[in-house]
Amino acid sequence: MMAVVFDVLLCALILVVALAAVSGRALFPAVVFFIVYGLLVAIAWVRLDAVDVALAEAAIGAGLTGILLVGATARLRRMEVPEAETGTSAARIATGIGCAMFAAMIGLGLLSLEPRGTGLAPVVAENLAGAGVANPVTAVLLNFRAYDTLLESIVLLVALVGVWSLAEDRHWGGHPGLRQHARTDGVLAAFGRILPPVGLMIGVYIVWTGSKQPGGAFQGGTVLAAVWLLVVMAGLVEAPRSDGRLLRIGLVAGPAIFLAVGFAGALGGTFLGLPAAHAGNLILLIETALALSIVLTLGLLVAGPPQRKAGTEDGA
Amino acid sequence: MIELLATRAALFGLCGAALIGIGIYGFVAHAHLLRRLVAFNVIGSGIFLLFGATGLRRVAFGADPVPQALIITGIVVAFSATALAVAMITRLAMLSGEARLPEERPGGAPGGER
Amino acid sequence: MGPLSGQGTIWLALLIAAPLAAALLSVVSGRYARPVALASIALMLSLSGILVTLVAQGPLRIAVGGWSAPLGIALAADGLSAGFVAVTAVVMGIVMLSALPQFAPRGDGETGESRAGYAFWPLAFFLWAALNAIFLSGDLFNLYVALELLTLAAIGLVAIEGKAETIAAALRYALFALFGSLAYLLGAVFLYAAYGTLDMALLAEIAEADGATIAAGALMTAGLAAKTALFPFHAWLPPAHSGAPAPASAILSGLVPKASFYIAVRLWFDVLPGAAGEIMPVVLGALGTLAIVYGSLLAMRQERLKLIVAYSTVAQIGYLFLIFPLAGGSADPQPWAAGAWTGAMFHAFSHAAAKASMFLSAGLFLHAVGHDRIDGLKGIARHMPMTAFAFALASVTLMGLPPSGGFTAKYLLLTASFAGGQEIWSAAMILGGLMAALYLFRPLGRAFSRAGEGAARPAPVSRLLQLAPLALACLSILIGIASAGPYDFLQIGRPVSAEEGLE
Amino acid sequence: MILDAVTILLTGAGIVFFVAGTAGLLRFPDTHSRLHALTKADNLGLGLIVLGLIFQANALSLAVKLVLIWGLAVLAAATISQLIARAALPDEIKRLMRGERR
Repeated sequence: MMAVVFDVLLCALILVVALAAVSGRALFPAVVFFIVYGLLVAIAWVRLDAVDVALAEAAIGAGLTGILLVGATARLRRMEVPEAETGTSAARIATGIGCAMFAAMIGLGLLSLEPRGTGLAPVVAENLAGAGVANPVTAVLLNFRAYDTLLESIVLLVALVGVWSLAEDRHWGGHPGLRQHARTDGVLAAFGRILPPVGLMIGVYIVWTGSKQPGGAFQGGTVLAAVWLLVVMAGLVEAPRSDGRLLRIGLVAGPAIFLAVGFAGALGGTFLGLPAAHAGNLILLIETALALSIVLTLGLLVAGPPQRKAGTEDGA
Repeated sequence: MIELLATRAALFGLCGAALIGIGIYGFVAHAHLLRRLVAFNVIGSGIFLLFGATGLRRVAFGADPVPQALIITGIVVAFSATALAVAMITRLAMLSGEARLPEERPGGAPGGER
Repeated sequence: MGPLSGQGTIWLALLIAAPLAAALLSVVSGRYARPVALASIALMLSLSGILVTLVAQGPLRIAVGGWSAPLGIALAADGLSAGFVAVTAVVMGIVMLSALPQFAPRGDGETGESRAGYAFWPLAFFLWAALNAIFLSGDLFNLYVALELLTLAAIGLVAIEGKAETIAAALRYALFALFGSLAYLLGAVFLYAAYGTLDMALLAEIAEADGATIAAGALMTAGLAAKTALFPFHAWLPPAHSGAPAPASAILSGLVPKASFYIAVRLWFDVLPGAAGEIMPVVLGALGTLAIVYGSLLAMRQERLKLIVAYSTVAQIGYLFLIFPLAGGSADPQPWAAGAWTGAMFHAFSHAAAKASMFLSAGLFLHAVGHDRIDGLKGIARHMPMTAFAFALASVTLMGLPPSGGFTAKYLLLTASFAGGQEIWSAAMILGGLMAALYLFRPLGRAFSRAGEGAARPAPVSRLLQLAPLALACLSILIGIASAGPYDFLQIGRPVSAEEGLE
Repeated sequence: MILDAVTILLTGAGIVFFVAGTAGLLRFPDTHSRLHALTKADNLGLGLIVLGLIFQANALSLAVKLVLIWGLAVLAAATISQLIARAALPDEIKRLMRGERR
């Protein structure tokens, strides 16, 4: 009973915060509400026994997306971009009614749905022994449906090429335009010195533990990327030039090794086939390389397009 | 236990459906592109929540990890799209001083053909 | 569906892995764009040829990772997949070759890169990989990931000029496309909730024509229609396709909308053949008709060549959706359905080649004259006869005149509409052909007219570059002349829903 | 049983501090006084909750993780509140000067 009450309250809170994020007048509060919303949804995932998803939602859905949106809001504010809204209140009410009806239809459809078959839980359980990892979610991500995950790691890279190509021609190959606020003796710098050893340990732990319990390359990679971004913001290290050869190799290392392992399997008769005897080690290899590429890609996606050439202070 | 999980699945599934509606409202009601992006992410997480809840509906056969894995993939894909969109919005604002599409500006020409 | 065999594993794997590898290489360095592009284009053309010969002996199906569906993801290739893979290879190959000088790695930095010259290559190769991944996929969620890959790469190409208008066009495209992805995903979620699998072949066996299934299919179709720019979701297309550099436009207009259309066809003809009902096909056909009329009307009113060509895409996409009322619409297989189905595919293929050719021609005209207003094209045929001829050939296909691929397509669709007693759709097609003649005559008439007094002399354009649109235009004609082979090839592995052909 | 009681007592006290901190966030007039309420009350509240939960931990590693979470949260809160306070300073001064003029 207590559990149901908690769930009802959680759902109500999620809906209220989502409404606040979507319908408020000003941009900045909307973004803040969105971050809170993401964290609440992460709790909902824990309630649904999906701790892996909860980690991903908190780290990527709320955390990194939140940083992106806050950063963009700050930049737009500095450029004094108008926030005024168009549209009459009558139009808004009509839209609201339409959306409510659509949501009601989806909800009714969900409730009336008769699930057929057993779902994939029994099949996953049956084949888990040959998957090389004990965590079923990781087994799906890196073995049963590894092809999806390969394409997913490529999607991140495509987004980064797209972001980079938004640079000005003269800044091509330069550093992304993260502003370094902090004085070297300030609190942020101090935090940036204390955090890396701990953050590194936590991030690596989350990647490594993904084979047995909730965690994995994407979740751990996000933690490491966040640590990296913080250290950059603290002014302790500089965000790398986008034309650095080592950086570029690091960016493609994960997908490339993933692809190589998959193609080696194809030579043996099965595309992306991992022999059961070596599956555990191969997955560890793929996850490690993937985590490295994910850290770099996520960090650079948040950092944005190159905005200044090497040795200059500020571009735009 | 299974009954409790079924109730919970229905509850969070409905919550997901409502979030989809809220997100679509935000997507339609705002012209500011960052607001639309926030709404896009709300719709996305509503769909994921719905997906995760339906994963519990066959819980008698065990917890289904496949929706969870697909949702993690979906979260990463949505983030990629958001990152690209944020970069485009900032660049558009830098070039035109607006974070709206030309046809959404008060008095702007529709269709975007000039 | 097809036989479950590991045969062809390596070739199916390579068709996806090779463009990905090329893209990863071009992410690492922009300096080797030329050798990487030349080698990969040659490789991809041979791989597509191998796929066609393999599929000619029967459809292929492999289980990725050795995990058969429903646990794993299947890759499948039948006549339709192989046809799209092959057309993609030819169009991408020619367009990327013609893009080499424009996106050469020149730049003055120590890495020898320039911004657009760097970004074009990985985006194009990622897009190629995404197209092949879509045409070969047998899993609805895998299609979602591949579709997002395609969309993000396409958005990047739309924005590559870096001007305010093109970034606005890319953002408008992103809004439509991302919303479309979400609708598609929601539909797929419902199908998984109902049936516990995302594998298309398995779903085809167990799916029923109940309300939830039809609603899921409708959601997915709406999302795909937004991505295909079907009227009334077309507003993003003209500014996006006309604002990009010519090679990017050629890919975006010729190939990208076909991928989401392809998924819609797979969905209704392969996965849910019995669920379409009476209304949905008519709605899609009506929207297609409106697209033909509206797109053609707007194409007539444009003053810039690239906009005419882009609005023409809006119209031509309309024909594709006539497949639903003409070849579907009834649970029982109709004798004329195979003709209509194949006709729509012929249209997709010949439009891919013709539209890519037109955008490349438009790019060359723009280079020669300095702008693309059609008034500036007066007498251009004298300076660039090859390109003007290519543009005329491609126009023949779009108008649907014999002996082009467009003619074969319309012939098949028209015959089906008469045979099935659905003459109303034939009116739309005939009207569309007339309107295409009208809007294409405006630039053509100017190009082949005599130059006015005091017209500026156009800048010279290399012969080699002029070959690219000509080759593509010839391809679009060739599809019509040699239509018997492709017709039979497309029938390989066809679903039962339209097994009996006209022949 | 006794452990459960200790947990309930400590987490209950923690929640009281959180509620107080949130009330301060909502009721206090300006950024600095809000921060004052938040940082003090919430750090203490979180500490009490973590302490309460440690009594439920059945492995040392779990207890260590809980303490680590508390440490990181306190550290982050301290840093962030410093930054917020500094960022809010110009506005605050402006407001005070306006107030004096009136």
